[in-house]
Amino acid sequence: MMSAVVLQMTCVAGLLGLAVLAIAMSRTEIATSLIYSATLAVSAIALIGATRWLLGNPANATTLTLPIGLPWLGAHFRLDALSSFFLIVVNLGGAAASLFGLGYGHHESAPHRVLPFFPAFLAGMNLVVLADDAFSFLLCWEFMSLTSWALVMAHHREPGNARAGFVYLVMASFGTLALLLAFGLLAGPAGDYGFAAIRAASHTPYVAALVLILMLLGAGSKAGLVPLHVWLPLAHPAAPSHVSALMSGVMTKVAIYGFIRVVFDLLGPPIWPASVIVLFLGSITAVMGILYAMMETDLKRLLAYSTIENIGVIFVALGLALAFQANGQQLLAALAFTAALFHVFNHSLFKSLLFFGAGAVLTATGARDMDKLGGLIHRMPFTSFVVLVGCVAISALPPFNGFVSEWLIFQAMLQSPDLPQWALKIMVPAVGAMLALAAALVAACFVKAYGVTFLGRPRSLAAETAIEVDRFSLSAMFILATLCLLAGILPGLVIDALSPITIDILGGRMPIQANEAWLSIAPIAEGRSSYNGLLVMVFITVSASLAVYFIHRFASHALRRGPAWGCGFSDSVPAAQYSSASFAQPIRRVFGTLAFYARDHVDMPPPGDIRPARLRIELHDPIWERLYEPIAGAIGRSSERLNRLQFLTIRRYLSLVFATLVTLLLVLAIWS
Amino acid sequence: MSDIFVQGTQMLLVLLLAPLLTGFVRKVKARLVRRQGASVLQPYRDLLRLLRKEVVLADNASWLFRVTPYITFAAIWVAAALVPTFATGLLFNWTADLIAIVALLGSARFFLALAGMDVGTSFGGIGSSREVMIAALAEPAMLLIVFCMALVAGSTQLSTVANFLGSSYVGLRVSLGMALVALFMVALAENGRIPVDNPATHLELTMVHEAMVLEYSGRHLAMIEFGAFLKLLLYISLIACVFLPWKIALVGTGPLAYAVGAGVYVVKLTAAGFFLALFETATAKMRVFRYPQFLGAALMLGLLGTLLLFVSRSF
Amino acid sequence: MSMPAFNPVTAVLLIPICSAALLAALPGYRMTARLNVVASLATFLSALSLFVIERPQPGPYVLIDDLNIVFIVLNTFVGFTTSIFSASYIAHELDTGRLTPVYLRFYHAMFQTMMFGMNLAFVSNNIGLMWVAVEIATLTTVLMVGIYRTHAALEAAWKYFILGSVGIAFALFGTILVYMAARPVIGEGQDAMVWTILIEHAGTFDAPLLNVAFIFLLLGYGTKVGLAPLHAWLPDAHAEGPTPISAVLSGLLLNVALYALLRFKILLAANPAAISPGPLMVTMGLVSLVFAAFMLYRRRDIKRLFAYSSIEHMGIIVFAFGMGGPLANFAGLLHMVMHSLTKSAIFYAVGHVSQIKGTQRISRIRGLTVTHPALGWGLVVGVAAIAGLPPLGIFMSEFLVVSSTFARQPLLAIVLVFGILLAFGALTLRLTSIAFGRPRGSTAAAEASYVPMFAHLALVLGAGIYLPAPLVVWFQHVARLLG
Amino acid sequence: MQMHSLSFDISHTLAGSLVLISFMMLYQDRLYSLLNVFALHALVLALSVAWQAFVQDAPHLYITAVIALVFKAIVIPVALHRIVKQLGIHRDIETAVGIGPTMLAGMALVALSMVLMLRVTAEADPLAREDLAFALSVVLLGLLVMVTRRNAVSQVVGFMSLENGLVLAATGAKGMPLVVEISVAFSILIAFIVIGIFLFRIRERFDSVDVSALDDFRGEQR
Repeated sequence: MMSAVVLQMTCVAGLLGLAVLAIAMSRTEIATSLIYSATLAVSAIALIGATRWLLGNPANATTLTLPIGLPWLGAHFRLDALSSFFLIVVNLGGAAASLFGLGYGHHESAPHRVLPFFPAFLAGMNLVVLADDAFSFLLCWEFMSLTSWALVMAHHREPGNARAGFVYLVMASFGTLALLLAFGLLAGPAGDYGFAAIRAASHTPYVAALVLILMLLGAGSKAGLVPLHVWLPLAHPAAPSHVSALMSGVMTKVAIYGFIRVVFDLLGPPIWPASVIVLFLGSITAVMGILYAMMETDLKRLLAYSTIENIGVIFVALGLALAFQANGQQLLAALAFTAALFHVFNHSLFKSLLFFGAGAVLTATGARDMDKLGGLIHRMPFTSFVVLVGCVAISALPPFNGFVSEWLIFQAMLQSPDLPQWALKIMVPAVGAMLALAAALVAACFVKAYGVTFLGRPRSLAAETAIEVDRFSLSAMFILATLCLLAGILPGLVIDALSPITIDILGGRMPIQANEAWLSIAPIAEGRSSYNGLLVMVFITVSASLAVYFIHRFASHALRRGPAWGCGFSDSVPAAQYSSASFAQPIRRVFGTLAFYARDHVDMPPPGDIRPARLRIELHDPIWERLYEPIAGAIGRSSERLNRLQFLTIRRYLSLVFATLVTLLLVLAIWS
Repeated sequence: MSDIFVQGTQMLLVLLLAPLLTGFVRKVKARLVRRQGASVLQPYRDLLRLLRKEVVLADNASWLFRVTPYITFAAIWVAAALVPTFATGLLFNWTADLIAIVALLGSARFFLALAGMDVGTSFGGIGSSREVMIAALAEPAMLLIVFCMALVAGSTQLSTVANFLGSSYVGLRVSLGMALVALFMVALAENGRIPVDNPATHLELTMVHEAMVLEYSGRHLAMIEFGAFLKLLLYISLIACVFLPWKIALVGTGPLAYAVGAGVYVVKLTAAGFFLALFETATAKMRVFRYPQFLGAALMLGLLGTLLLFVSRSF
Repeated sequence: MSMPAFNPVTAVLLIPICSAALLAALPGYRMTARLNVVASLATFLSALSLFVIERPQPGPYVLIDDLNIVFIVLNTFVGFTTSIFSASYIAHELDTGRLTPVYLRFYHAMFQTMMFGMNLAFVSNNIGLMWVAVEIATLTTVLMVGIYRTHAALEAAWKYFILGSVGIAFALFGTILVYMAARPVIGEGQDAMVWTILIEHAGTFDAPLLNVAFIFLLLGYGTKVGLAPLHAWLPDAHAEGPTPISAVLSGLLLNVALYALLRFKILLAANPAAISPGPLMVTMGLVSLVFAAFMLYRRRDIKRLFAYSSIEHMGIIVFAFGMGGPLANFAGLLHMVMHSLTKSAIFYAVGHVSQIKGTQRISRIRGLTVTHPALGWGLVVGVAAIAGLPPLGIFMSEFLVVSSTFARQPLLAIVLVFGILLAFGALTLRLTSIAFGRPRGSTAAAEASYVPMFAHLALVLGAGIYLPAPLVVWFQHVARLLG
Repeated sequence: MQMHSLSFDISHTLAGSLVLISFMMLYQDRLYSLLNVFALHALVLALSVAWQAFVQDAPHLYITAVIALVFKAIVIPVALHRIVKQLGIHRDIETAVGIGPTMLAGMALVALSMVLMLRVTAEADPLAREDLAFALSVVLLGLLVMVTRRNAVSQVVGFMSLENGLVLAATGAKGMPLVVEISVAFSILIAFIVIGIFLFRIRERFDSVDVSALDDFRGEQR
C-alpha cells in the first residue's frame, strides 16, 4: 500500500500523461470520450484517496521529495489535513467536470484546443495543493494559470475572448509576482524556500504585515477579490462551460488554499489588524460582486460575478478566524474557519452545478444572453430541476448546504462582542449587515437568473425548440445536486470531518457534533444556537404533504387551463415579459445609482410617431474606469513619450552616450 | 411529554388564530374609518370559498407554479411553529434558531417570487422584482435586530431568549426599544402592510405581493393567503415573545400556567392587532422608491441599538 | 581529429577561421551551407571536449577556466543550431532573390569569422587580445547587418557601425587605463595585460585609475550588451539584418560583451579601495529593463519587438550580476543561458514566419496557431518562456533574482517586478494578436527546419523542470567565482 | 635627470598643445578650416608619439608616428576635402550647438578629466599621470565635437581626434604591447567610415532629423 501522497502524485502523473496523450490523438474521433473518461477515473481515484486520508488519521502528514525543481532544494510535496480537504474539492470538481465533459465535449468545436489542457489544468491544481516549497508552489500555481489561460483561449476567434485571455494572463502574472515577493520575504536572503523552514522561522510584525498584503494581492487576484476581480468575469465565461465550472468552482478555491496556507500556517500567530483588512475587503467583495451579478444579462458572466460574491463571504469568514485567533480564542477561530472551509466546499458544489446548467442551456439553445431565453422549464425539465436546486442552495436557503455555512458564519459573528478590540466590536456587526444584504441580493439575483432563463415564455426560437441535454451531463448535475442536499441536511458530519484541519492549523476545534441529538449542529452550545437541517426538511415535507393531503381530500380537484389573466392585459409578445434588465430595475434604482452611476434613458417618441419607445440603461464599472483605465492610460502615454527615442538621429544617440559617460564620470568624481 | 403537547397545540393554535387575527385587524380598520366592515370570521369564509372553487391555470404555467403554494405554506407554518407563543420549551425549538426562521421565510419568498415569474406576465415580474428588493433592504436590518437580541440574551434560540427576558430582570434598555421599533418596521415591510404595501388593493401598479400572486386562483390562492395570515401572526408573536415575554409559560410549569400563558397571548395579539390597524389607518402608502429610506431607518436603528449595547456593556 | 595532441582550444579557433577562408573561396549554395553546418558542428564538438580533457595551463594569450567554458560551449552550440537554421533560411532568401550568390559566400565567410572572433574573445587571457576579438566580432556583424543593402539595412548597419566604433574607443581607453594601473605593480610589458596575473595583484592596483577604467569599460562593452541608453544600434540591427544574424546577435554577441564586462567586474571587486561595480550595474540594468519594457508597447515590427525584449533581459541579467551573491549570480548565469537559447529559438520561428507572410509587420500576422500550428505554438512556447512563465527555464532564474533581491533590497525588487510585469504585458498583448484570432496573410506551407527551434525549447523546458546536478555544481562554483 | 625633466617638459607641452588644438576644433564652424585644424592635430600627435618613441627608445612606436603623420595628417584630410567638395557642403555652417556653450562645455570637461586623473596616486609616474589627464580631455573633447556637429564629415573628424587621444594615452603608457596593431586597426576603421560616407553619400541619412522618412524603412509607424 503506497503512502497517500505518493498515490496523489501518481494520479497527477497520470493526468499529465493524459495531457501528452491528448496532444498526440486530439484530432481523432474517440479522443473526447477517451480523455474525459480517463480523467474521470483518475480524479475519482484521487478523490477517494484524499477522502480516506482525511477521514482516517491526518494528524501525521506524509511528504515526498522529488529531485526536480530548484536543484539544491528539490521539489517537496506534502499531504496534510488541509491539503487533503482541498484535494477533495479539486478532484470532486474535476470528476464532475469530466463526467459533464463526456457529454458536453462532443459539442466542442475545437477539441484539439481543449483536450490537452484539461487534464494538465487538473494536474496543476492538484500540484498547487500538494506543493510544500515556495518554488514548486509558484511553479505549479503559474502552470495552473497557464493551462487555464490556454483553455480560455480555446475559442480564440470569438470576439472578446482574446482580450479576456490577455487580461487574465496579465492579472495572473501580477498575482504570481506578488506571491513571489511574499515568499522572497518569508524565505529571507539565504533563500530557505522549504515550507518547513519558513514555518520554523519566526517573522517580525513588519514582515507579517507585508506578507499579508502581498498575499491579499497575489491570492486575492486569483480568487477574484475586489478590486482585483476584473479578469474573472471576462475569463471564466470565455472558457468551455465545464472548464468555467472548474475555474469558478475550484481554481478560486485553490487560491483560497494558498491564502490559508501562507497566512494561517506559515506566517505563525496573526495580529488582529490583519483581520480588519480581510474583513473589510471580504465584505466589499461580497456586496460589489453580487451587485455586478444583478446587473448582468449574460448567464455565465452572472455566475462568474456571483463567484466573486462567494469569495467575499469566504474571506469574511477567514477574517473572523484571524480576529479570534489573534486573541487566542481557538474555539471561535475554529468555528469561523470551519465555516469558511464549509463554504468553500459548498460553493465548489453549487457553482459547478450552475455552470453545468449554463453549459446545458448553451448547448441546447446556443444562447448565453438570458433575454433570448425563457420557458426552458417545459423543454428541459431535468436540467431546470437541478438548476433550481442549485439556485436554492446558492441563495443560502434551508435546508440546503449554502444556508448552513452562512449560518455558521453568522454564528461566529454573534460571538464577536467577546473580542477585546473596539475596532472589531464595531466593525463586525456592520460586516454582518453587509453580508445579510449580500445574501438577500443573491436570492434576488438567482430569482432573476432562474426566472428569466427557465420560467415565463420563450423569447426566441432557439429557446422554443430547445431539447434536453444528454445523459452524462444530467448525471453530473444530479450528483452535485444530491451532494448539495446531503451537505445541507447532514452538516454535522462535514463539520466533524473538518475538525482535524482546525486542530492542525489553529490548535482548536469545534465541539464534536456527532453526539448532538437528532444530527443537529450546535456551534458553541445548544443553549446558544442550534440548527437541524434534517428536521427542517422533514417538517417542511411533512407539513407540505399534510396540506396537499387535506386539500385533495376535502377541497375541489377541478382545474382548468386558460390564458393568463394578467389583470386583463394580455401580453401579446413574449418580449413584453419582464427581462433581466427590467427585473433588476428596482435594485438598480436603489443600489446601482450609487455603485455604477446607473442611469435609465427613456426615448419616448412623440404622439403620432410610430417608432417604438426605447429604454437605454447606462452603467459604469467604477473599478475598471477609476483604477485600471488610468493605469493603462499612464503606461500608454509614457511609452508613447519614450517611443520618440526610437526615432532619434545618430548625433542624438551619440549625445545620449556622451551624457551617460559624463554623468558617470561626475558621479565618480563626487562619490570616490 | 409536556413538550410534545406544547408543540402540538402550538402548531394547531397558530393555524387557528392566524385568519382570526387578520380578520380582527380588518374589522378594526373598517371601524376606524366608520365602516361596518366584514365580520372577523370573514377570512375563514374566504379560505373555504377559495378551496371549493376550481383552479384556473395559465396555459404555460409549469409544475413549479403548482407546487409553490404548498412549499411556501409549509415553510411559513414550520417557521410559525417554532416561535414560542404562549409557552417556551417547545419540543423542536432547537431545530432552528431565529436566523433559521428568517431564512425559512426567505425560502417561502424565493419560491413565491419564482412563481410570479412563471406565467410570464408583466404583473408577476413587477411583483417579484419589488418583493426581492424589499427583502434585500429588510434582511440587513433584521440581522442587526438579531444581533441586538443575541447580545442581550446571549442566544439566538427563541425559547432561550424568551426565558431569559421573561425570568431575569433586564431593565428598560434604550437599545431594546430601538430594536423593537426596527423589528416593527421590518415586520410591516415583510408582511406587505401599509405604508410599504397595501394588502387590500388590486389593479394598482403600486402593489407588490398581490401582483406577484395575481395568477393564482382557487385552492392555490387559499394556500398563499393562509401563508400570509400565518406570516403576520408569526411576526406579531415574535415581537411578543421577545419584547414582552410577560406571563409566557416557562418549561415544566403546570397546565394552569399554560392556560394563563395562552390567555395572555390572545390578549397580546389583540393589542398588537389593534395597534397595527391604528397605525395603518393613520399612515399613507408611500412611493415604491421611498422604501430604501424607510428600511434604511430600520437598519440604522438596529445598528445604533447594537452599538449602544456595547457602550452599556462596556462598564 | 586524429592528430596526436588534439588541442580543443586551437580547434575552437582554427576551425572557424579556416572554414571562413574556405567558404569565401567556394561557390555554390548547397555545399557551402553544408560546410558551414559541418564546421560549426566540429567547433561545437571540440568545445564540448573541453569538458573531458584536462585544461591547458593559462598562457599569456589563452585561458580556459570554469567561467568561460560555459560561454564557449553555449556559444558554439547556438552557432551550430543557427547554422542549421540559416541553411533553410538562406535557401529561401536566394529563391526570393534578396541575396545573390556573391553575397552568400560573403555571408558564410563572415558567419565563421564572427564565430572565430567570439570564441577568441572567450578564450583570450589577454585583455588587449580580448578587446581585439570583440571588435572583430562586432565589425563582422556590422557587415552582415548591411548585407541586404536596402535603404533600411544600410542605415541600420551605419548606425551600428558608428555607435559601435565609439564603444570600441571607450573599451580601448578602459583597457589602456587598466594597463596603466597594473604597470607600476606588475611591471612593463605583456604581463600587465594578462588576466590571470592581473587578478592576482588586483588588490594593490591604483584604485582611482581602476574606477575611471571601469566606467569606460562599462560604457564600451555596455554599448554592445545593449544597455540603455547605449542601446540605439540594437533594435535596428536586429530588425534589418538576416534573421540568423539577429538570432546570433541576441543569443551570442550580447553574451560576449557581457563576458568581458564580468571579467572586469571581478577585477574591480578584487580591489578593496576601488568603487564597487555593483550599484553601477544594478542601475544600468534596471534602467534598461524598465525602458525596454515601455518600448515594447509601441513596436510594430516583430523582430524589433524581440530585439527590445533582448535589451530587457540583458537588463535583468546585468542587474542580477550587479546584485551579486551566490543566489543572484547563479540566477544571472542561468538567465543568460536560458535567454540565449530561448531568444535564438524565437528568432528561428520569427524568421520563418516573416518569410511566409512576407512581412515583419505584427499587424499583418494573425492566427498563426491556426495556419501554421508548429510555428505558431513554437512561438507561443518561446514567448511564454521569454516572459518568464513556468515550467520553462527563465521562470527559475527570475524566481531567484526577484525573491533574493526582495529580501535584501525591497525597493529595487519592486522596480524589477514592475519592469518584468510591464514587459510581460506587452509581450502577451502582441502574442495574442499574432498567434490567435482570425488568420491573416499568406497561409503557404513553411519549408522550415523546426529542429533547432524545438531543440532549444526542449532544453529550456528541461532546464526549467530539472537541472542536472553537475551543471548546478558548476554554476554554483562560477557564481562563487563572480563573488 | 636634466634630460628626463627636459623630455618630460617636451612631451608635456606636446600633449598640452594637443588639448589646445582640440579646443581650436571646437571653435571652427567651417568644414575646410575644421579639416585643416584636424590635420594640425594629427601632426602634433605624430610628433608626440615620435618623441615618446625616442624617450622610451621603443622603435615600434615610430610606425605609429608615421601612420599618424601620413594617414591622418595627409590622406584622410585630403580625402575629406574632396568629399566635402563633392557633396557641396563646404559653405554651410553646421554646428548644432553654439560655439560659446560648446567652449564652456569643453572647459568643464577638461576640468573634470583633471579632477579625475589627479586623484591617481603619484607613484604611477607623473608623466603617465599628466599624459592621461590630457588624453582623457582629448577623448572627451573629440566626443564633444562629434556631438555638437551636424555633418557626417565633421563627426568623422571628431571621432578621429577622439582616437588621437587614445593613441596618445597608449603611447604614454610605457611598454604597452599591441599599440601599433591598435593604431593600425583604428586607421582601418576610420578608412571604413570615410569610404562609407563616400559610397553611401551619407550626409542626410547619417544625420537626418526627418523621422517620417525613417519610419517607412524601420517598419515603425508612430
